[in-house]
Amino acid sequence: MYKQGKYQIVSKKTLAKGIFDIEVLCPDVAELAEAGQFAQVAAEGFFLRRPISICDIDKDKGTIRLVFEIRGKGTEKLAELNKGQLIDIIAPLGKGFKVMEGKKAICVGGGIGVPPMVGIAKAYGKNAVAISGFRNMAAVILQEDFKAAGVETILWTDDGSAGRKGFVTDALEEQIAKEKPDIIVACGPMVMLKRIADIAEKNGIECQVSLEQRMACGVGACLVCACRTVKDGKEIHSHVCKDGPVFDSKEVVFE
Amino acid sequence: MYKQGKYQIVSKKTLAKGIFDIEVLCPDVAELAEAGQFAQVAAEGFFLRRPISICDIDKDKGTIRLVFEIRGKGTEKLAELNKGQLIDIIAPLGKGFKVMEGKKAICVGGGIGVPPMVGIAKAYGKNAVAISGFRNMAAVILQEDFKAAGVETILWTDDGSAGRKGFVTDALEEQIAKEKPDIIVACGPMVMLKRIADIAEKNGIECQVSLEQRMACGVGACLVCACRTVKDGKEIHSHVCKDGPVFDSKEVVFE
Amino acid sequence: MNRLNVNFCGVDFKNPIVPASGTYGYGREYECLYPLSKLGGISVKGTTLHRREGNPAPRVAETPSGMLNSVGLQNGGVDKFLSYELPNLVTKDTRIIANIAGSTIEECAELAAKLKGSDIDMIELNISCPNVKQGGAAFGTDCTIAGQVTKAVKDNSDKPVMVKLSPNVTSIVDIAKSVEANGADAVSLINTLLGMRIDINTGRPILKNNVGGLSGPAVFPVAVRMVWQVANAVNIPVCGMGGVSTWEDAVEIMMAGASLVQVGAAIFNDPFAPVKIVDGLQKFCEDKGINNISEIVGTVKPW
Amino acid sequence: MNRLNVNFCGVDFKNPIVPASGTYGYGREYECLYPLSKLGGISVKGTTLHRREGNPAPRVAETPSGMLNSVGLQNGGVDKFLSYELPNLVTKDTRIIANIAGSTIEECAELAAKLKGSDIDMIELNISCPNVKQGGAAFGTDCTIAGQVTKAVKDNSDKPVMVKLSPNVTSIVDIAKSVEANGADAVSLINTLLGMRIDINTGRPILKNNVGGLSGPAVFPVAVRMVWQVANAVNIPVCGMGGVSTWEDAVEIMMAGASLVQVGAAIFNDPFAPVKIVDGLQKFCEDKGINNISEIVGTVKPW
Ligand SMILES: Cc1cc2nc3c(=O)[nH]c(=O)nc-3n(C[C@H](O)[C@H](O)[C@H](O)COP(=O)(O)OP(=O)(O)OC[C@H]3O[C@@H](n4cnc5c(N)ncnc54)[C@H](O)[C@@H]3O)c2cc1C
Ligand SMILES: Cc1cc2nc3c(=O)[nH]c(=O)nc-3n(C[C@H](O)[C@H](O)[C@H](O)COP(=O)(O)OP(=O)(O)OC[C@H]3O[C@@H](n4cnc5c(N)ncnc54)[C@H](O)[C@@H]3O)c2cc1C
Ligand SMILES: Cc1cc2nc3c(=O)[nH]c(=O)nc-3n(C[C@H](O)[C@H](O)[C@H](O)COP(=O)(O)O)c2cc1C
Ligand SMILES: Cc1cc2nc3c(=O)[nH]c(=O)nc-3n(C[C@H](O)[C@H](O)[C@H](O)COP(=O)(O)O)c2cc1C
Ligand code: FES
Ligand code: FES
Repeated sequence: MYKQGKYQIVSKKTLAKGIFDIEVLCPDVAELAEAGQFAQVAAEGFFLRRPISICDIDKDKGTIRLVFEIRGKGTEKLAELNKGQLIDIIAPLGKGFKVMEGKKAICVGGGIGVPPMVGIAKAYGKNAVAISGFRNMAAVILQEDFKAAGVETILWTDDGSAGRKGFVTDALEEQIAKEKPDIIVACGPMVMLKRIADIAEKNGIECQVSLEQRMACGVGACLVCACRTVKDGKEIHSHVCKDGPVFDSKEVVFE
Repeated sequence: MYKQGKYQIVSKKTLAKGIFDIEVLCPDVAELAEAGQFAQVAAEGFFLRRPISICDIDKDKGTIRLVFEIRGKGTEKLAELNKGQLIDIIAPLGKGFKVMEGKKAICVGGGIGVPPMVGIAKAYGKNAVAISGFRNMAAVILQEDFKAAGVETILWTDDGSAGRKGFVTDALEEQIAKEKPDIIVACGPMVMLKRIADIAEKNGIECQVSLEQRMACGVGACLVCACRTVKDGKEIHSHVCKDGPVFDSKEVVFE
Repeated sequence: MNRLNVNFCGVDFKNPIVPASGTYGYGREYECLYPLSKLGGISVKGTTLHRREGNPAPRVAETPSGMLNSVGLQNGGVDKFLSYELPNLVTKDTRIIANIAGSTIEECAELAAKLKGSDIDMIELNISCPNVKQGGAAFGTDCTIAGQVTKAVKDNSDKPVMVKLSPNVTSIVDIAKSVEANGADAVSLINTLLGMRIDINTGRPILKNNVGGLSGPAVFPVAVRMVWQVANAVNIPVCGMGGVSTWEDAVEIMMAGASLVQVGAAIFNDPFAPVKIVDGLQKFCEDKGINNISEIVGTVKPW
Repeated sequence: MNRLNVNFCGVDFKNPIVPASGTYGYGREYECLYPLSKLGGISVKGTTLHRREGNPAPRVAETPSGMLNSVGLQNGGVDKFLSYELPNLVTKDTRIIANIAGSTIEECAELAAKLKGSDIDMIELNISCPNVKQGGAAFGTDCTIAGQVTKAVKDNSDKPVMVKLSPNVTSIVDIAKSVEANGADAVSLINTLLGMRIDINTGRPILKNNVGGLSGPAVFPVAVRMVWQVANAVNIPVCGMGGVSTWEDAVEIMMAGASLVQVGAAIFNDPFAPVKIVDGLQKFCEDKGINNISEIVGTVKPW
């Protein structure tokens, strides 16, 4: 169940250089949305829509937040949108993260993989630890959002200019050693996800990862967004937009 | 000699339903421009530029005026441009009307063919009579501009809802009978131009007409804007953007 | 008054707008936006004899006013289609066009045989998929083979058979005539134009398959030209597609000679595109006093 | 340091960017914007043996991200080219590619002979114009004839001969191989794709010629694919074109295999396009530490 429409942007913020946070008033979408789902966003002048994760959902206000980085011409166009203007989205799409009442979660985000962690960390609230990794201090975003929701935050950067120096995978191992969670959820580059999946498996922890793939329809109809998964011991092509973007890490065939 | 650039729109007016008048600050273009020349205007999201006549030139202010009607998707996009925004034009292009010091001119415009008459009528000033024809009262535009320049205006509409009822060609014959001019200049639908050319020839008056044709480059390089003309007794394909848009009516082969 | 009903190969479509094969799945994903009964029909995802996993990803690349795809006919196979998709589709009050593709002539014949007696309304025989190694474009670019496949399917089918042509040929008219001569009840065109995009940062093709099929508004002028040429050369009806995204495009390709129109890639941009086109065509007929949209088919007057 | 100079068929171009034939006249119209010496060369408007008036107007129709044209080789004839255009062009410090087209093989040979000893740097033999009744596409879609025309021109020429191929074929590789076998020093591709637009208000084709050639960004993915296929199949250099409008596009088509790049329809949108592309390529080389742009030619690594 999803909607398509042009919705008003009620706020726009710049979180870091080239990274924008827009809040969209779309009560029907917000009502349906779950953490980990995404929106297909139309960029004027471009044929295909851009998939952007739903960073956060406010069902009372009827808004969702989209946090995105300029990566090419389409996101550059999206960045031109301002408060008061309309944004054309199809949302909410795909399968979100599992929320298990009373269980403990570690939410690991790398770079622009951090935004989708906000919604799910909030859902776990005090039971969540958010591990975020960024290139450097200038790229750090969204830490206040986690804190405001009572989520413990652990920040690492590649160059140590903010938080600790190193990779989130190291942070994750440390944290597991401290307190083993019931579930790990993660979003970021494929190499990072693969490492996290390995760590989860080694420690016998359930793990969900959010994947990316180039998309067209975004709803499961065109089959372009294939990803290799294992079902019943057989390798098949699943589809990121419909079967994911969130997958059980054991299902995913990391190249 | 022409320029290409993004220039600021310093004023925008709606002259009639779907007809807009924009004034563009482009001193280098205004400096070069002559009445009857045109601009190739870029419409965002469209591949080809739209040719629009230069309605009027203010060399002191460094501005030109473009008056255009929404005819399709491209002009619809142009109509969205507002004061303060930039417009991408290549101008001035083509050959304008002849200005003969101290000679008398009748300037005949039909519908959206009236705008290019403003600049040339002004050049003849008190020696010009501007005959304008429109569908009806609601479509009447630019009459005050002629008057402000001391040009005598004669207004006819198809349905008689403003000025006299009938066609500009009848108005032209009446006016010639009253006072024979040295030159007739005209812009409007092909059928009208053909009739005017006939009238001019019958009365032995020099006549210049401004033609339209679909264009690509606008500067004479691509040869798409062909029109049939006679040169040295031989019929050839001339090009509206470079050899025109203003042609001696005797050269033009009207279909 | 519905002015849009058309009869195509003896099948009544309530309107001429059909989502194109491969761009609409089996309709399930769009039902939450509008009832499928608004559509003239659905050309389902290309079906093969056996389940296929398709090509590796990425399978899509954006292009100016269009896109490339290299799905490579991923589908669950004809048995799954018959047992799982078709029973659902028949309840949707819309026409069902089974798009089929085989790697060999025999496979195509077998596919057609499997669909015998089923509730599908028509077969669309895809001999033009650029994304598979066997069959596909290899069939659609050779007059003789195109004719043979057509005949094999016709001989094994109890449904009208429409053959889907490739635009990647010197003369689409020759292929169209060959499939007509071999019994095709209609032709549909165009499938995608073969294209390529390269990521200049990595120096690698964006598609894992290196090349893929171009569709979307970019190809519309090619589609109109080919529909016009083919409609003037054959005596069977033409289903037109390729870049149609507005009702104006639908009118244009119908004037060129298409009696039925498929809408593909435009759906990715706007999932409501097919129903907006239906509504636009209905209004167009009303405004122009056209009693039935079929009246405009092939009416373009060349200079 | 100029990192853009390329040697193409023994001719030194100061950079690989050349306005495409028919889109830039003889350069006269753009000189007031920038000196022609900024360009690698100019492929001049298609030249025929005798003056041609071309097709009736309208000769252009807009399409999504592109355009159709049906100019039909209007030009003043080869004698006027030699006496009027060439003497002017030789003063411009840029390479001159004479684009020629004939209605018969003999005419092509005669044209080449006329250019013998002249100051042009190369011949581009157009066997792919979709807008003329004789010659044109009829030559470019048949391997045998394509080879024969090539040979006839080569036999009568003292310049490197580049043959311009049509994309409206089943296998552009076959045509490319045939012209290579017959002595072509290079191939250039793509010419325009045949397309059509209809004015739905009048029910008539927008082009007086009914059909015309599609160019502009819309065709870019087709051009990249064809350049890649051809570059991998022949041993002569490839001049790539078709929808190139930015320096990124130029890099992409060069990675696909083009050593020289022509820029056409993009100029109508932005007359500065060719020089912007030159500047962009230079900066690209500097940023990436590429000593000469030729290093990227054909470097795409297929999956
Ligand atoms: C499920 C999902 C969720 C995402 N969530 C976010 C998010 O919350 N914030 C964010 O900044 N980015 C997110 N992305 C990545 C985002 O979609 C791309 O950065 C964006 O599409 C790039 O578009 P562009 O026009 O700037 O780049 P271009 O390279 O110009 O785009 C060209 C084409 O490639 C596609 N493309 C390029 N990179 C990617 C990519 N990484 N993933 C998918 N398609 C791509 C584009 O959509 C477009 O079709 C997400 C991707 C997916 C699949
Ligand atoms: C020399 C010249 C001067 C002109 N001056 C004016 C003017 O001052 N005011 C004004 O309102 N209009 C003028 N026109 C007409 C104007 O160019 C068209 O109305 C406009 O191009 C239509 O664009 P569109 O996108 O709205 O229509 P569409 O039909 O969507 O355009 C599709 C394509 O057809 C071309 N086209 C359509 N109609 C015409 C036409 N009549 N002439 C040339 N190309 C056309 C467009 O440029 C575009 O390439 C002039 C035309 C020419 C040739
Ligand atoms: C993602 C995708 C998948 C496709 N799959 C098929 C298919 O399975 N069978 C088929 O005959 N055509 C297939 N096509 C081609 C379309 O049906 C259609 O012929 C083509 O896309 C041109 O139409 P369009 O420009 O409206 O998309 C596919 C096209 C796309 C974009
Ligand atoms: C208006 C126009 C005229 C053309 N005339 C010629 C010509 O005379 N000879 C030729 O070989 N190609 C001609 N072409 C084709 C171009 O040279 C080029 O091959 C084609 O347009 C694709 O490149 P583009 O997409 O960059 O325009 C013409 C193209 C256009 C748009
Ligand atoms: S994007 Fe169409 S199926 Fe996933
Ligand atoms: S529009 Fe190019 S020559 Fe006139």
